[in-house]
Amino acid sequence: MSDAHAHSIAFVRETELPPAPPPTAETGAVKWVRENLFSSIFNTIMTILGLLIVLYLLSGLIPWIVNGTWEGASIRDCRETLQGSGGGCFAVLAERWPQLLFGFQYPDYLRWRPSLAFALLFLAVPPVLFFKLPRWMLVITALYPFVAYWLIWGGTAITPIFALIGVIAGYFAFTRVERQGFVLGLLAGVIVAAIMWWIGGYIAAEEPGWLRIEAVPSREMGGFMLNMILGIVCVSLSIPIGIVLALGRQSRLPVVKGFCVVFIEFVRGVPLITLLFVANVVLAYFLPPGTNFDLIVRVIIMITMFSSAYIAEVIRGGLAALPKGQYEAGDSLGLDYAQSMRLIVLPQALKISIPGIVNVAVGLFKDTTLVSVISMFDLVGMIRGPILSSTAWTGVYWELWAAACVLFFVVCYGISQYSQWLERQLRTDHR
Amino acid sequence: MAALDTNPPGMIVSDEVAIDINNMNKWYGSFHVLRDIDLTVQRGERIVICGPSGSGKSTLIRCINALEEHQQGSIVVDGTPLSSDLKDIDKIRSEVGMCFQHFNLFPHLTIMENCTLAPIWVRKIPKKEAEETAMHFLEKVKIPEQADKYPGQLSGGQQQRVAIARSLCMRPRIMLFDEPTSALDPEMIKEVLDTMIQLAEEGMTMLCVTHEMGFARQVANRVIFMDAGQIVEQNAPEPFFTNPQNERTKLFLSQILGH
Amino acid sequence: MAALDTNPPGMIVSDEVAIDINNMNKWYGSFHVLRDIDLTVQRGERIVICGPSGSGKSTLIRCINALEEHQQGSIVVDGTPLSSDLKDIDKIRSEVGMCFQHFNLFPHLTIMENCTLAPIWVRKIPKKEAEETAMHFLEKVKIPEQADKYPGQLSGGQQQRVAIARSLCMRPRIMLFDEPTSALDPEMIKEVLDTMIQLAEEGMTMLCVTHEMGFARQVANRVIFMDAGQIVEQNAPEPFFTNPQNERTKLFLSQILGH
Amino acid sequence: ATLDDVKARGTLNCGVTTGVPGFAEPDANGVWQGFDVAVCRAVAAAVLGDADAVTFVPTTGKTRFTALASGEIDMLARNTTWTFSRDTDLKFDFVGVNYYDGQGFMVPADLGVSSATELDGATVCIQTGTTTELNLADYFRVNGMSYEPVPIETGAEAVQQYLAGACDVYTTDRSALAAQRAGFENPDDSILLPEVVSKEPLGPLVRHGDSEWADIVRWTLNALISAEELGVTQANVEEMGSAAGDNPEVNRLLGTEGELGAMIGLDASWAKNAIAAVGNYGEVFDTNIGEGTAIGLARGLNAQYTDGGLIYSPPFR
Amino acid sequence: MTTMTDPPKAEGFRIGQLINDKRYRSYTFQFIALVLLILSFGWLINNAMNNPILQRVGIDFGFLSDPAGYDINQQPIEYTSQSSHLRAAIIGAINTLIVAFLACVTATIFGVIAGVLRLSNNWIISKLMAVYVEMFRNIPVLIWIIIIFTVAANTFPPIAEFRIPRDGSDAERGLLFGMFAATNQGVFIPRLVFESAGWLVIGTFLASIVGVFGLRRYARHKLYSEGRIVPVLWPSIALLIVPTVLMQLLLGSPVGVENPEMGRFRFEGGFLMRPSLIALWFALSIYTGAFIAENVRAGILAVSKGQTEAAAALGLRPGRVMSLVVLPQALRVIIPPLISQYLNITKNTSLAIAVGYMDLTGTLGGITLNQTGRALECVLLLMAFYLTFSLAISAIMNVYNNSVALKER
Ligand SMILES: Nc1ncnc2c1ncn2[C@@H]1O[C@H](COP(=O)(O)OP(=O)(O)OP(=O)(O)O)[C@@H](O)[C@H]1O
Ligand SMILES: Nc1ncnc2c1ncn2[C@@H]1O[C@H](COP(=O)(O)OP(=O)(O)OP(=O)(O)O)[C@@H](O)[C@H]1O
Ligand SMILES: [Mg+2]
Ligand SMILES: [Mg+2]
Repeated sequence: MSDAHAHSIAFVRETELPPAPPPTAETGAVKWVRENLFSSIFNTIMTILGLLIVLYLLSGLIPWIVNGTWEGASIRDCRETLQGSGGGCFAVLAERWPQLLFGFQYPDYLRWRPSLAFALLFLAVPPVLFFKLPRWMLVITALYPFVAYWLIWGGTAITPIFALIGVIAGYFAFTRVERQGFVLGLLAGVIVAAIMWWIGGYIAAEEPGWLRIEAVPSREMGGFMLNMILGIVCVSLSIPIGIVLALGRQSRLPVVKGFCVVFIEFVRGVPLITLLFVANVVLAYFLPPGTNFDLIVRVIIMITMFSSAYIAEVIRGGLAALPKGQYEAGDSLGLDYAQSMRLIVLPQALKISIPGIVNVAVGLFKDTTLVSVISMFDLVGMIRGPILSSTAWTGVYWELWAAACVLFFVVCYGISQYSQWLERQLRTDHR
Repeated sequence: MAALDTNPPGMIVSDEVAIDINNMNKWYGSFHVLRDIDLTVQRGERIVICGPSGSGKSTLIRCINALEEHQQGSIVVDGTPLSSDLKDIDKIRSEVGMCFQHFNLFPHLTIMENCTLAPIWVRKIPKKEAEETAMHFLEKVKIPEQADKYPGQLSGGQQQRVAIARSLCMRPRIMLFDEPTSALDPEMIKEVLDTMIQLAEEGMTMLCVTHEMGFARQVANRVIFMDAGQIVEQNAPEPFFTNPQNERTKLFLSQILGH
Repeated sequence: MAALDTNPPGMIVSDEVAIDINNMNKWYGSFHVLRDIDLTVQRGERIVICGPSGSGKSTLIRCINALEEHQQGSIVVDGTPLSSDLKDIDKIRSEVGMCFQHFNLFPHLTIMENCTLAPIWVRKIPKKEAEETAMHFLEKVKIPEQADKYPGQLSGGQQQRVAIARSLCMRPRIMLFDEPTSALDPEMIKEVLDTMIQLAEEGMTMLCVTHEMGFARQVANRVIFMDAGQIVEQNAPEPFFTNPQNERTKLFLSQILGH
Repeated sequence: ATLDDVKARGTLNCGVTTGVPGFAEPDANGVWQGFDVAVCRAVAAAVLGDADAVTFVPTTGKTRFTALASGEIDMLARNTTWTFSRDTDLKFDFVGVNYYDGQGFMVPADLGVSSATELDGATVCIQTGTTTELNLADYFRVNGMSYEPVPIETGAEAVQQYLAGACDVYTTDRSALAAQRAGFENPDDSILLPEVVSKEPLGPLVRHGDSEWADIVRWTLNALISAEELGVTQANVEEMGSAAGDNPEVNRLLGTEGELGAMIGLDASWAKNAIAAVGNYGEVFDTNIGEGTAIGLARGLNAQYTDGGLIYSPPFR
Repeated sequence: MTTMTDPPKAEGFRIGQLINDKRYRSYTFQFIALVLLILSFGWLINNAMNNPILQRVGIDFGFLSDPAGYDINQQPIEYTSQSSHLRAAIIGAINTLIVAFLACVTATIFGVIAGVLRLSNNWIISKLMAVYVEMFRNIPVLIWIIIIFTVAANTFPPIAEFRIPRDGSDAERGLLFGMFAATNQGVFIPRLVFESAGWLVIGTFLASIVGVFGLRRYARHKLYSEGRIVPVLWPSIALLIVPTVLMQLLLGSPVGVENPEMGRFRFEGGFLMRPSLIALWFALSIYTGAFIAENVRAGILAVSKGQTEAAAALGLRPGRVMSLVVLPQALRVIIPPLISQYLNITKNTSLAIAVGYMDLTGTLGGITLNQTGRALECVLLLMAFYLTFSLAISAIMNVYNNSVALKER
C-alpha cells in the first residue's frame, strides 16, 4: 500500500489493522525495573543508595522490634530479659500505656468514659467531613459536644442538658426573629440561650445529684487525651472566631478591619510558646482578682486565639476565591449583608476552605505538645515528666518516643490524607 | 419624552415613568465614567444599550440597581429616589431584577433553591408559595424539569434562563440585562433571546445591554448608543441601524455588523 | 511524485521529501495508538490531518518532533533519521517548529523574550540579531506593538499568533500545528487562520491537525483522515470532502459538517 | 482570706514540682508522694481535717511564683530556696524550712576528680530555673575557673545527659543528687564531691499579706517538728491526743489543753490531725527520703537540734 | 430628553439614618465597635491595675540593667555572668537568629533535594522521599527536637574516649584530620583566627565572589552579543579559590586555623557546635524540609507539561528547559510559601527551651524570667522581638510578591 500512495495521494484503507501487542522489550516487570530503577547510570546509583538506606534502617529496626520484650516492671527487668539482644524494652508501654493515653491523674476506673467519648467521635465527625452522608447525621455532630463533655468531665447531666437546651432555644429564637433582621435575631438568640443557661446553672446548683456521674476536674486531664481535647476544642472554637475575623478583615469599616488585621498579624507573628507563657504567667493579671481559671482553660483561650488567626487567613483565601458576581447577585436580589453572607458567601467560601482548615487543624494538633513546656502533662509532658523521671524507667527513651510518634503519625497522617482526598474531590466536584 | 411611534406591534408602552435619570455623573476615583446621563424610561418600554467596551454601559445599569453609587444627579426608580437610605435601596432592588453576563447563579444551591432564596428571605413569602412561583417561572423559561439539579450541571444557556427565572421570582417591575448572551456559545444564544423576547412581549420594562442587533431590531423601542460615558445617540431601532447620525455610532455599527 | 493538480494557486510543492514515515508503530503501555503509519510529505506540501478524538493525531505529530518516542518503524525528517541520538533530535527540532493548542507561551517572559529565547540559546544568535528577526516575524503576524507585553496581557488569538512567530524565529523548514484554533473564541479563529494561510502561501511545509474545514479547503494539498491509530483515507481536499470513500470518513464528515 | 477560701472550696491547692523522686512525685497510681507532698497533706489535715483534700498543682521553675501570686495555689511546697529577694521583692512569705540543703556536684568516679576546685574547664549540667545557676556562676567566678554550662529543663533529662557522658558534672541540690544517684544502674560509678557551694534552705511559702494563713502553714510545719521532738508519732498521736497527758507542751500541741487551735482559727485537734495524717517530721523524712528508702539521705543538718542538726521549732505556748 | 430638574435637596438629619442610611450606618457600627473595643481593653487594663500583685510589684524594666548572674554557653558577643540581663537577652536574640539562619539554609537544601527527588522516575527514591516527607510532617517538631537531642547524646562517641588517660598513654580516639571531633558534648571544628593582614585575604575572597557574579554577567553578555557560550562553572570555582589562596601564601598565612586541642576535660580552642544547637538546627531543618519539599514539588508541578514540551519543541536541551523555563516559573510559586516556612522556623526556634539552647526564649523568657520573676515584662519583650522580626520578613515578602507577579490582563 505504501507504494500505492507514494505516487497518487488518494488512499483508502480497505482492511482494518488489528491492535498488535507491543514488542516484548516494552512490557512486563523487566521493562518496569529498567525504566523505574536502572534507566541511567545516575539512576542506578540512586537505586543502590536507596536500597542501602532501606536495608540499614531495617537492620536497626527489625531486631529492636522483634527481640523486644513486653513484660517487666522496670528497666532492670527489661535488661535481665533482653540480655543485650538489642531488643526494645516495650514493657514500659505495657505498664504505662493508660498513663500515656489519659495522664496519671485521671481515675483509672473512669477511663472508659473518655474512651467512649473518643469512640463516639468517629460517629460525630464524619457528617462534617463527608458531604455525601445524609444530612440528618449532623444532629449527632451537634449533640456530640454535650455528650462528650459530660462523659469526660462528669458531674450532673443537668449542666450539659441545659447547655444544649439553651443552644436549641437560642437557635429557635434566632430563626424566629432573624427575618426581622440578623442582629436582632442574634440578640434574641443570645438572650434566650443565656436565660436557659442561667436556669440550668440554678437547677444544677440546687440538684447537683441528678443523673450524676463522678466529676473529674480539668487539671486531671493528661496524656494523649489532653492533646486530643485541646486540639478538638480549640479548632472547633476557633472556626467561628476565624470566620468573624476573616469577615472583619474584608470589611470596609476601618475600625473593624484595623482591629482584625492587627489581631491576626500579631498572633501570627509570635510563636505559640510565648502565647502559652502568657496563659501561664501573665493572663492572671488581666482577669478580675479572684477569678481562677484552670490552667487548661487559659491554655484553651490562648490556643484558640492562635488558631483562629490562622483559620481566619485560610477563610479569607476562600472568600477571595469566590467570584465577585456572587456578592453582586446577592445584592441585586435584595439580600442584606447578613443574609448574603450566611446564605450565599459563607457556605461556598467555607467549602473551599475546608482543606486549608484541616491543615491548620493538623498543625495545631501537633502544636498542642507545646503545653508540656508549661508543666502540663500531655503525651510529651507525661513522657518527659513522670515516666522518664520515675526510678523504674529512667533510661528508656526510644520506646516511649516511638510510641508518641506512632500515635501522632496515625492521627495526623489520617487527617492529612483526608484533606488531600477532599481537595481532589472539590476539584472535580461540579457543584 | 413621549412614547415612540415605532413600537413593535403587541407591545404596550404606558405613560407612567419607570426610571428617571437626571444629570447623573459618576467617577471611579478620578476617572469620570458616566457623564451627565439623562434618561427616562416609560413603563413597558424596552431599551437596548450598546457601545464600545469600556463606554460605561454596565456601570449605568448597575447604578440603577444601586450596585454602584453615583455621585451626582438623581435616579428615580418607580417613584423612589435612589439615596443612600437603605430602605429606599431595598425597595428599589425588590422592584428591579437583574441578569448578569456570567449568570452568577449560586452553585451550592439547587435551581429551585436559587429561585426561592430571595422570595423567602427578602419578600418573606412562605416556602411553599415561593416554590410554586418558582416552578411557574421555570416553566416559563422552559426548564421545569431541571429544578432539582445544581447550576453546575446545566449548560450555559440553561443557566442564563434560570438566572432570568430567579429574577422574575421576585416579581420585579423592571428587568436589567447586562450582556446576557455574551458568555454563551452561539447555539445557546437563541434560547436565551427567545426567553427575553417572550418577556418583552408580556410588557416587562426592560433595559438591556447587548450587541445582538437582531434582538434589538425585534423588541426594542429605543436603542441607546454610549461612548466614553455619554449617551451619544438614541433612536428607534430602524432609523438607528439604517441611518445613524453620529460619526462614532457609524464607526461602531460598521464594526459590529461587519464582523 | 508529481505536483498535485489540485494545488491552490501560488503554492509550490517540490520533489524533495521533507518527512518520510515508514511503517511506524507506537504503543502507550500495551495500548496500540499508532498502527503502521506510512506517510511521505514533500517539501512545500501542506497537509491537514483530521479524525475523531483519540484517534492518534496529536501523537503522530508529536512523534515527528520526538516529543514522543515511537517503538517501531522509521521517521526521517529532512534526511535525518529520528533515533534516540540526542544530536539527531536536536537537529530535527531545530528544523521543525510546532504550535500547540494551548499556545504554551512562557508567561514569565515578554513576547520579545519568548521569541528570542530559543534563537539565542539554541542557535546562538546574538541578541540584537535575534530581536530583529523576532520583530520581523511579529510584524508578519501583525502584533509588533505587543513585543514588550507579557503573554497574560494578550488575547487568545494574539497569543497563538505569538506562538507561531516564536516558532518561525527558529527559521524552521517544517511547521507542525496541533489544533491551533480549538482553544480560541470564534472572533479570534480568523486572525490565526489568516496568519497560517499567509504562511502556507509562502511555501512553508505544514502539517496541521485541525477541524477547520474552510482552512483545509483553502490551503491543503492533502487531507488525511485518521481513526483508531490508522490512516484511513487521504486525498486532495475537494474529492475528500465531496466524495469520501471510507464509511468512517463519511460518518465523521457528516458529523462535523452538519454541526 | 485564704483560709476562708480553702474552707469554702473544701480542698487545698498546693503547688509542687513536676517530679523529684522522694520530694514530690506521682506514683504509678497517680497518687502524689514525697517529702514536700507531706507538708501539703499536713496542712490540709490541719485545716480541713482530711489529708486527701489536696489538689496538687505541678509547677515548673518558671511558673511556680506566678501560680502562687495569682492565687492559683494557696501554698507552694516545692523545694524552693528561701532567698532575700524572693521574700521581699517577689512579695512572698517563707514560713519555715523543712529541708536544709546545699548545692553539690556529682561526677563519674572515673573522671578522677575529688574536689570541685579541680573542675576548671569541665562541662556542667544544670537544671535551669533555680538558684543553682547563679550559685554555679558565682562559685566558678570566685575560684577563677571556667566551665561550659549545659542548661537542662528537667531533672530526668539532666540525668540522662549526665549518664550519657554529655556532661562531666551534674550539679543541683545535694538531696536531689543523692536521690537521683540512687536510681542509677550503677550508683557507685558516680561520686558526690565534698564541696557544698551554697546554702539552700528549702521551705514552703505563701503569698505576702495574709499573715493568718502564713501562720497556719508555719505552725503546721512546726507542729510536725515539735512532734518529733516531743515523741509524738503517727502511731501514738491518737492515744496521746485523746486525753491530757503529763507533758503540758504535748497537751497544748494536741489540743487537750489551752486554746492554741482557736488562736489560729482552726479546730483544737488541728495538729493532731496533721500528725495523724503524715506522721511527725522524723517519720516523714524516714518514709520518703531517709536512709531506709531508695533515696537514702542521712539526717545530717536536718536532724533535730537536740541531735546536732538545725531542725528547731519555736515552742508551742 | 427630559427637562433638567434639580437633584433632590438633602433633607435634615434624622436619627433613623444612623441605622438606615449607608452613609451614617458605617459610622454607627464603627462607633459601636470602637466603644466595645475600648470597653474590653479598659476592662483588661483595669483588672491589671487593680491586681494586687501588679500593684505591689509594678511594671518596671529596670531589672534589665541588673547583673544577670548566670552563664551562657554560646556567646556570639562578649558576656560574663556579671553582664546585664539586657546583654543576656541580646545574646539570646543573636543565638535565635543564628540557629534560624542555619536552619533556613539547610531546610531549603533538604526540601529542594527531597522535593525534586520525589518527582524522580526512580521508584525507590521517590517512595523513600514520600516516606521522609510524611514521617516528618505528621509528627510534632517538639518530639523531633527531643528525639534528635537524645540521639546526639547517645550515638556520638563519648568525649571520654578522646581524653588522654591519666597515665599519659594515647587516647582511644583522635581528631579526624587533626581538626574535627564529633563527641557527645558537641562537634569540635577548627576556628579561623585572623592576624591584622587577614582582612586582606577576606577582602580578596569577597572580591572573588563579586568576580563570580561579574563573570556570569560577562558570559551572558557574550552570549547575547556574539552568540558564544562562555563556560562558567569551572572558572567560577577557580576564581573563588585561586586568588584567596595566593593572597594567603603571599602575605605569609595571615589567616590561621585554630584546631581544637584536648584539655583536661574537653577540647579547648577551635569552635564548638553544641548538641543543643545541633539538635535544634537539624530537627528544624529536617522537619521544615519536609514541608518545603512539598512546596517545591507543587511549584514544579504547577508549571504545566506544555511549557516543558514547548521549550523542548524549540530545541532547548533539558538542562536549559529547567533553568530558563521551568525554574523561573516554579520559583514564583515556591517562594511565598518558602518565606512563610522561614517564618515558621524562626518561630519554632523558641522550642530551644526543650533542649537548653540559649536563644531568646531560653535567656530572656527562661532564666531571666525565672530569676527576676518579671513575667509580664519578659513576655512582652519576647513577643515584641518575634513580632518585629516576622513583620519585617512579611513586608519584604510582599514587596517580592508584587515584583514577580505575572502580568495579567
Ligand atoms: N470598579 C472599578 N474601578 C475603576 N474603574 C472601573 C471599575 N469598573 C469599571 N471601571 C472602568 O469604567 C469604565 C466603564 O466600565 P463598564 O464596565 O461600565 O464598561 P462597559 O461599557 O460595560 O464595557 P464592556 O462592554 O467591556 O462590558 C471602564 O473604563 C472600566 O475600566
Ligand atoms: N501519555 C499517554 N499515555 C497513555 N495514553 C495516552 C497518552 N497520550 C495519549 N494517550 C492515548 O492515546 C490515544 C491518542 O491520543 P491523541 O492525543 O493522539 O489523540 P487525538 O487524535 O489528538 O485526540 P484529540 O482530538 O482529542 O486531541 C488516546 O486514546 C489517548 O487516550
Ligand atoms: Mg460591561
Ligand atoms: Mg490531540
